[in-house]
Amino acid sequence: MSDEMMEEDGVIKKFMFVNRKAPYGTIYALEGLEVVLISAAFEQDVSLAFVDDGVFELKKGQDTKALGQKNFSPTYRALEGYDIEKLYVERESMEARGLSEEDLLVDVQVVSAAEMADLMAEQDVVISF
Amino acid sequence: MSDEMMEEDGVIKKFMFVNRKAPYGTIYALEGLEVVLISAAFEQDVSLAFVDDGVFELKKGQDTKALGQKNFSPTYRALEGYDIEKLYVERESMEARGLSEEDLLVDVQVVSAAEMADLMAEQDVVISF
Amino acid sequence: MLHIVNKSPFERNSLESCLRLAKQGSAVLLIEDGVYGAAQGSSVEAKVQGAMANVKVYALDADLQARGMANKVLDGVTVVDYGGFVDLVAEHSNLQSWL
Amino acid sequence: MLHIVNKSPFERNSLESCLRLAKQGSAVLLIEDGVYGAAQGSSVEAKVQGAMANVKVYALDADLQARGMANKVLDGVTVVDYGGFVDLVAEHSNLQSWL
Amino acid sequence: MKIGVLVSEGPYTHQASDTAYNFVKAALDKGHEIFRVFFYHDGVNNATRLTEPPRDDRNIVNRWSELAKEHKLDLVVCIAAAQRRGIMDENEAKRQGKDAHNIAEGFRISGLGQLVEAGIQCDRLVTFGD
Amino acid sequence: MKIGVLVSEGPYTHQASDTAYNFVKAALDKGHEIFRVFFYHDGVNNATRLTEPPRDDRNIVNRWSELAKEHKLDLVVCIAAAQRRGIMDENEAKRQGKDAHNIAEGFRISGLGQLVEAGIQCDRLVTFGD
Repeated sequence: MSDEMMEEDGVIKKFMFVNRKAPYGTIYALEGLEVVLISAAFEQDVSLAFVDDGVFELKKGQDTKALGQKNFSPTYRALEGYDIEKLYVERESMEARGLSEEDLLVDVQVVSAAEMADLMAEQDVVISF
Repeated sequence: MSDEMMEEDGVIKKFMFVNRKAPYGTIYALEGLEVVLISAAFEQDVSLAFVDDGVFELKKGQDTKALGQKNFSPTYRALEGYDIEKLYVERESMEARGLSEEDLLVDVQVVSAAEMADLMAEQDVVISF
Repeated sequence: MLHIVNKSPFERNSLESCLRLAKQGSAVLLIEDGVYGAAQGSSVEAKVQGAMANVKVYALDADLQARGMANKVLDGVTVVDYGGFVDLVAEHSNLQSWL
Repeated sequence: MLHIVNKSPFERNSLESCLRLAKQGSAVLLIEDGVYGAAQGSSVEAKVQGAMANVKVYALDADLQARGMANKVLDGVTVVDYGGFVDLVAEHSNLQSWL
Repeated sequence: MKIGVLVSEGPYTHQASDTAYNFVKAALDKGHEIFRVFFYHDGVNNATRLTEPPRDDRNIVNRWSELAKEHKLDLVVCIAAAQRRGIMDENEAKRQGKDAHNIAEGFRISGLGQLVEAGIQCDRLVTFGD
Repeated sequence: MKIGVLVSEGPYTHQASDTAYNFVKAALDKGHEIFRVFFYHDGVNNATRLTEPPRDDRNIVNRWSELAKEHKLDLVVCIAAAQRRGIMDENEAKRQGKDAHNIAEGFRISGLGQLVEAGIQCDRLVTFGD
């Protein structure tokens, strides 16, 4: 890592991590979250977007005992402790999946597709999982 | 391999290889074809189904020079030499992709979804790529 | 015939293709991300419910639970564990995974 | 903004999601299996043509040629080589790959 | 009943190997015979002994090795797919002039014919993939 | 312009690594700087020297190694993703008690911070995946 470099530069960029995959079926949601956690150390302007099946990452009540995988969903609730507080969920994706805000395990901002489009367009760096 | 075992048993099963993926974007079409070629040595009752994006495997005029991958589409024309002659294309999949029989590089039987469903249901072994 | 679908119907076309090509009387087992196809209130609910007139639909419990979807399963979908998965494979004379 | 789509619109939802979330005036580059979205006469033609009122659509030549689709490209889609891909990345101040 | 299994994706990235493992265990519990587990496509990546997952995660490779030992399972890795992806046993490494090999205990490398044979010999062949 | 590249899939199975390679070559041809190529998820599998593809096929790993040598590219493999999937260099192998390593020439293993840093330092970060 390069704390010195960052201090020298003092660059703060808008990073958006776009989550479009369901958890457990593939590793992208989990390994994506690992990038998010690391990014916290770099003091950038970080936001997370949950679009399409990415909304399922935030579903309450995940229980992976019978699956034999680790339940990583509590980590989303821990993001606040890393000063990562901008979590956006696209309403259209959520509703198409039969979910509502009460189904989600963490406080998020539910935004329309048009608002999400605006948020994406104003980023410097978008990384999609 | 086990030629002896096969002769002992004399089993002839109906094998169907279901191709549902476009070529080059992923390796499944190519590695699927390798299974098909091997299966010829076992003297089974082999057929190939092309459904969904698998239809694109048979598109005429593939030219992979700029891509830097090997063009494996001529192999479909060589299947006859391996006594693999049952190639079925689902009409609905073909038409949804804007293709017609003239777009295909090898002679196939174009069948309806209902006919394809019948063909699948009468197989002993279905392997999907 | 047993059809196995492991992909989310919102992301991929495999459930749709399976339902198009599954004959009347066959069984469809939803596993992995495929279990989202068994959820109530989604945009594919009507399609899945329509299909249940022709095919029997099952969903794998471990995958439903992992995804927090166990209490959202459509009426008429039979939930099975891994042992039930094995039984379905044994009971049907042939099967197909919709990869 | 440059949006990059690499999946077949018949298999996955990524082109659809991209078009839903791409702002007016942005560019959409189709690569790999994504180039099938640029084809004439398909079931997604109308959707792509409709989108071209709002966004500029590009397709990668090497991928079109490999798939035998180079002579089936919709009017209005701009075909680019890898150098053109690089130029698109450089010309837009930000970009997103729809994985 | 005699069951064959085809695993088409590598460990961790897709759930295929997990589901296959849980299926095989359940089938053995019910007294079925697992004729063979064949690893094809990226599935060959289940057969490397060099993985070191986080301590609080399952070890997919070791789990297969242990199940194979316990139940004398035949875990077969496709040679052509393995060469493309860098899975080598000692013989293959020698033959290809490689300075290392990485195959895990309980796996063997063989030809694609072993998959077709499983289709012929088994009552059922179940595929787990992407 | 300073460009970073993220490769999220392994060689051969998905086209991601091919497209990334062709993109990087074209960017270099146009005089851009490739700040770093970061390999994450199954992308770490691009970094094994044990692959042996068919003779009439491209060698994806060697191609990256050669390009790195020619242009002094920084090819970075994520350590956590590499451990999960069995990509090891000599140090890591020693540290993990493994009896072999498999990393190819021109690749180095490092942390995820290198990806975030690329996002900060580069004018553009382009992802190639599934």
